[in-house]
Amino acid sequence: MTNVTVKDLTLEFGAIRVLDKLNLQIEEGEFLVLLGASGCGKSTLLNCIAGLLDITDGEIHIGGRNVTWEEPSERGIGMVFQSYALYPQMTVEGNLSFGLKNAKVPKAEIAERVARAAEILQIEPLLKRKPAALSGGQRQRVAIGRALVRDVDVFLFDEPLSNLDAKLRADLRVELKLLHQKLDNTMIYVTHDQVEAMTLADRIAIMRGGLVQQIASPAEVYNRPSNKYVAGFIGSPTINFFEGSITDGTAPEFLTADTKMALSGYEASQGALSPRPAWLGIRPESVITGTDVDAQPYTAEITVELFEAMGADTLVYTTLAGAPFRFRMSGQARVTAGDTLRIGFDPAQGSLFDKSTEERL
Amino acid sequence: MAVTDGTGTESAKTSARRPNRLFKNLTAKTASIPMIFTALVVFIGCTGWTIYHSFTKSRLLPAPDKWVGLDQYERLWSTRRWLVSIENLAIYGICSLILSLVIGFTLAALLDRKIRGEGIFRTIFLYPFALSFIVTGLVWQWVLNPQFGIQSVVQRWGWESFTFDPLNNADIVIYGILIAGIWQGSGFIMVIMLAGLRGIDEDIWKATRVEGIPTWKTYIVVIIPMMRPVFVTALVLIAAGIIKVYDLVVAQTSGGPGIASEVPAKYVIEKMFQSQNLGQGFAASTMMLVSVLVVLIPWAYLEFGGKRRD
Amino acid sequence: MTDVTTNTRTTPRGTKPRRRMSPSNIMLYGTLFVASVYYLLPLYVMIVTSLKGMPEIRLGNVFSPPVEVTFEPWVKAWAEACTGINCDGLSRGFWNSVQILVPSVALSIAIASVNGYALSLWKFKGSEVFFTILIFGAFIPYQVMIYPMVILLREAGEGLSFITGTRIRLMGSVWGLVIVHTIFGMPILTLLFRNYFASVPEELFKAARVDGAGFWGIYFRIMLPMALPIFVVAMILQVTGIWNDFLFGVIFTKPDTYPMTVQLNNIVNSVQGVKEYNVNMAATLLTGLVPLIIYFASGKLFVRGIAAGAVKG
Amino acid sequence: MNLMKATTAGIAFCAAGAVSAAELEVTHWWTSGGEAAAVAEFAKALDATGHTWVDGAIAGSGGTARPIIISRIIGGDPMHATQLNHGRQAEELIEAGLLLDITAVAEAGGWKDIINPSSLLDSCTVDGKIYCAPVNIHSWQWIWLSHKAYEDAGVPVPSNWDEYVASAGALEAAGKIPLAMGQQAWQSSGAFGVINVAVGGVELWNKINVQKDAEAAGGPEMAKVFEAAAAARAMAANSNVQDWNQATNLVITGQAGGQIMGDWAQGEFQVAEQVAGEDYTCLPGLGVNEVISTGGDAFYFPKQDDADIEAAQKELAALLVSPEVQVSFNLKKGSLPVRGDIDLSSANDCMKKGLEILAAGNILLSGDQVLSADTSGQIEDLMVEFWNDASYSAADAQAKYAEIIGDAD
Repeated sequence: MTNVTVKDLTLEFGAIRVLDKLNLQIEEGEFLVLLGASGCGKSTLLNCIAGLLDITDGEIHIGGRNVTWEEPSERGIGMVFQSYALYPQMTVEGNLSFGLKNAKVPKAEIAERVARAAEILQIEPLLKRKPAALSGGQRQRVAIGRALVRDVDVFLFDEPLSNLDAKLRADLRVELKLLHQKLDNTMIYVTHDQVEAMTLADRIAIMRGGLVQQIASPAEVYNRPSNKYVAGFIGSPTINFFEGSITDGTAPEFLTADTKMALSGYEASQGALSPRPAWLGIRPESVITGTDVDAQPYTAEITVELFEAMGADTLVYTTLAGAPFRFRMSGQARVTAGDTLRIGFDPAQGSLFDKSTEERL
Repeated sequence: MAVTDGTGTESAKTSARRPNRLFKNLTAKTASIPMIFTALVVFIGCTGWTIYHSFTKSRLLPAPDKWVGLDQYERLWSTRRWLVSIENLAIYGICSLILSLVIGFTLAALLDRKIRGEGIFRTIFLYPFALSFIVTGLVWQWVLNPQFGIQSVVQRWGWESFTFDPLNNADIVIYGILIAGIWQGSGFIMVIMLAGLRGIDEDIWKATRVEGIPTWKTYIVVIIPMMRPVFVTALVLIAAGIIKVYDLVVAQTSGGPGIASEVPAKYVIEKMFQSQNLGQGFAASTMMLVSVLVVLIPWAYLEFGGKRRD
Repeated sequence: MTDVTTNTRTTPRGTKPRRRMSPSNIMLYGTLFVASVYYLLPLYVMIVTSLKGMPEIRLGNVFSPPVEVTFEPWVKAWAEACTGINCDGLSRGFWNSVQILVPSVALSIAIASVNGYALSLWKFKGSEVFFTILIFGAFIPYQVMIYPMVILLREAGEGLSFITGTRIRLMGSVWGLVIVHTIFGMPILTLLFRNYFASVPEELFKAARVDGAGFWGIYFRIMLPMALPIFVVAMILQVTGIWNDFLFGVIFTKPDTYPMTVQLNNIVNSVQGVKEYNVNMAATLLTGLVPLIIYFASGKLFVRGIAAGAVKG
Repeated sequence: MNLMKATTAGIAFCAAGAVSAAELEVTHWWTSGGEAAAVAEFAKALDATGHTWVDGAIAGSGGTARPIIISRIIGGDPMHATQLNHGRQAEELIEAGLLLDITAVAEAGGWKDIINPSSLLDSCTVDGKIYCAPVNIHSWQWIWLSHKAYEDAGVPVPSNWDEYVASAGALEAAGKIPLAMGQQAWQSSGAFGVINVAVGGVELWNKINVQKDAEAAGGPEMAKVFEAAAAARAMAANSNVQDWNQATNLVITGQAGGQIMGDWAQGEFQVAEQVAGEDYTCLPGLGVNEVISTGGDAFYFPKQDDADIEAAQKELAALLVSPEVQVSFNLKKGSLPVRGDIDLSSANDCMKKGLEILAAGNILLSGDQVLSADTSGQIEDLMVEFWNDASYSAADAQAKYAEIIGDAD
């Protein structure tokens, strides 16, 4: 069942169109991540759903109700912000109960709901403190609690973990995942961090320039990016691109510089591959080294130009077919700059994009 | 940019109708009625009223039906006293602007050097701001009085030829007023600057220290450009004060010697109330307004019109 | 043995360079000291003069300390100096000033803070235009506005009388004066509050809206408690301005309710007769006492309040 | 007898209107010691009638008090009585119907017969109706000379303007300032007016100021006046005080030879316990043309919409001109009474000189009565510049002066 629907949403600030006829459907209980670089409109979209920005055109439905012109508090949403946005002069308890008091919820029920939220988030000892006396992680828990007590169907998160340090971020990420599993609410989560997106999302919506580029499961987004932008945006280290063309022939090949790469077995999105200028994207993770290399459809000898040992794995920088190329090796591999290595991969497992439209082929 | 009125098309094709735009943010608009009233009725309305009457031959009472066209302006610009006033305001304005900013900033910078007794110094510099211009003018009239003020004291110390009588010398009297004006107002500017300096990231100082940039150079090259908004605020406050300078002159010199320290606001007020020539006073105040607008409109455009998008 | 203890200087660490009296520090304190003299001189003159008798003032220079200290001028200024036929000095106007001050400060700050709040967080079409007009208003000399204001208040009073059916006069009542102070304090105060509220994190405002708080709910529950520093600044500015005001006070009130500055004007500004400088100075100091005390007491809060956001453009 | 009748008639008139006690707010700018004492006489007299005098003193005439008075009147919240220099200042208020017509009081009191000079009452009259009650006469045409300064300089105290100018060199040689002058505009303009009358004569003065004859203002006779003023300017070159009483103080202490100032300067000499004829000399009309101008103060009564108050206002009007109040007020104030029918035996020498001239009818209208405030203001602006800028030639100043007179209405 669809829980949140965005229909033809358009938002303009003066002459600038920030969101352009955007459509989005989110299922009940789904965890949707809005991912994109800063300025792509993802936070704006979230603010529109929350009712914090007046839209120019379109409709927003939440829980089957048209809420396009309703006040944020009437939409049945809870929201968590990047800067926590805790009311500095109120205690944690005051922060949690503020919304309920505004909604004229009976006192007993407020106490009950606050207690429950505090229990879920394990912030009971902090209830009498003020936000200034809390650590960043604690603050964000309180902020989540504030959404929690509202007992709503839809949670909106606006980069909630960005202000935390790396360790804490990872911890809270897991907690959020658990929370979602426990509550089974609909969650819409804005982030620019693809790790968060990949780990948390049921579906990821990748946005750019006010448009949704692709909306799909994390695996799909990773493996079958719908266009060159998505391919480049998802994955770390970044995908390698070769510029070239698909050759004519029975077995299509990708020709870049003087190198030919066999494409047999490539799952084209529409029919067969036709000859045209194109990009080929190869993920650094799909490159193989060592003994299994010779089994790969494409092999090459490269010189290590630079390497980054990161413990679990090592990233090697080199040049292949005239283009910069990165690939990942086991962290145990011993390489130094100047070494020669044989590598191999299956170009058919990569992604092909049309040269001009940059759409997936 | 919290809440923006959409400039929407009429295609919200749903049952949930778009609320009337007039009633959007109704509470905010209602709460702003005093401001809207002040802006439109008092400031615009009264200004319009003033400008209209500057084209009339109003004497003691406003006489909207005695239209004389530009006569009042012709007389205004052929009056020596008005020309002297304008010149004085220009000198006073420029000097006061520069000196207030320089003194205010210098003192703030000195206080910001983690010195002992900051609170005491700050209070010393700030307290004149609590006193009215009338008091300021009066006290400085005394201090600068050649018979028993600074001049006589220095002469009594043995420097017989010492002369410092700005209030009695038509050529420099405006600077005598300047001394008092700076005394009264620079402390406030100092506080604003100090607040601005406190808002500068400590890391900036560390960075410049590591790079070996001398302190004074850091202030000029790094800190001052960073404090642009602070300077703008200070500028608005100083400029508003300069245009209005009246009480100070009245208390200190009454415009003398001769007409050497006259200022436009004084001309306006005296024409209106002393000479009972409202039309002339209004014409002069209209000219003051015009000059304010000439300076302010480009600034306001840059400040408020230019950066809609935060 | 003794050598060891005295030779601490030669420890590898060496001595920390002595900083205290470095030339730059001498410069720093020297400049501050000279500046202090400039700022304190007039206060000194006022105090010294107010403690002298008239004969001594005629003879000496303004800087010499009183040979014979007398508090007579202070007594006279406070309780005996005449305003027309009423010879009870400044004391007469003191409570009047307080009665004018309190509602004027309260109302002007209340309205300006709501303006600033609406302008920074609840913008609506045209709100910036109104604000710009308001700022222009800060540059208009007050005196130019007197006649139109008088006419406006007269009409407003008549309008109110018509609506309410009772006779209401804004001219000549404290409320008329309160309105005038509110109007003329509005530009700078609104600027102050607008800048402050603009520096409040926007997300806080959004969170409160999601929590169902409306315009007033957010103002009273969230923003007001946060804005205390700036309220202190606004209060100091308004207390100073309104306390020192003479022109509006005398036009919009009546003799029974004249503020203290009217008495000060009458003592200081008297055109005829012998000028009693010592009484003038004592009266000046007495009149300035309220704002002065506020400055001395809350100078620190003032700086902090301004730092808290008033200066962010 | 006449006197008694007038008083009782005035009071009876008011009593007729079923008087109930009213509080009357009276605005004025008399705040110095002597002035306040004089006002207190008014207050005492009013309080004695059962009404209450609410004092609304505002120091600083003109610029300070006038906007307050006018705003209160046009704001619909007028005081019950207010001081204004009589003359042309109130004309517009009268035309706008904001001031109370007190013709009935004047007729009942027989003001037409007793007010001397009659010009005082004329100034209160618009279209045959009387709107103000004159209370005193002040005259400008005096020079005050310091005996001590002349003793120190070793020359006799002059008896007229020419002798005075001739003595300037001796005074200067003795380190004295020949002429003490405050630097405020009204003083410059006033002193010029005095020189104008003394040097140019009454006829010329009337031609220019009453008939607004610009040709006369630019003519050769007036050129002499300007030459004299330029000479006076040179004599005052070293006088750098601001206030008029500081200038008077220079004369009292013998630092300056003399000062051209109105009869109010007398108060300063009295306070300094100086005796006219012994310590100082006063020369009306600069000892040349013994005339005095008859400006003065008057009270106006803004219209109220309360019959009781109006009755009380009329009662006050009658009271102000009544002989007892005139005597007590003017003795304190140091000014001349507006009634010709009372005797001020306790007046001092200079005051008596004034009374004699008044009785002889050697009088002028005052500037206030003949020139609009606007024109006076322009002349003040011109004069303050002329007196303070030695490079401003007499001819240039005269040309400008003629222009102002030509534009006057």
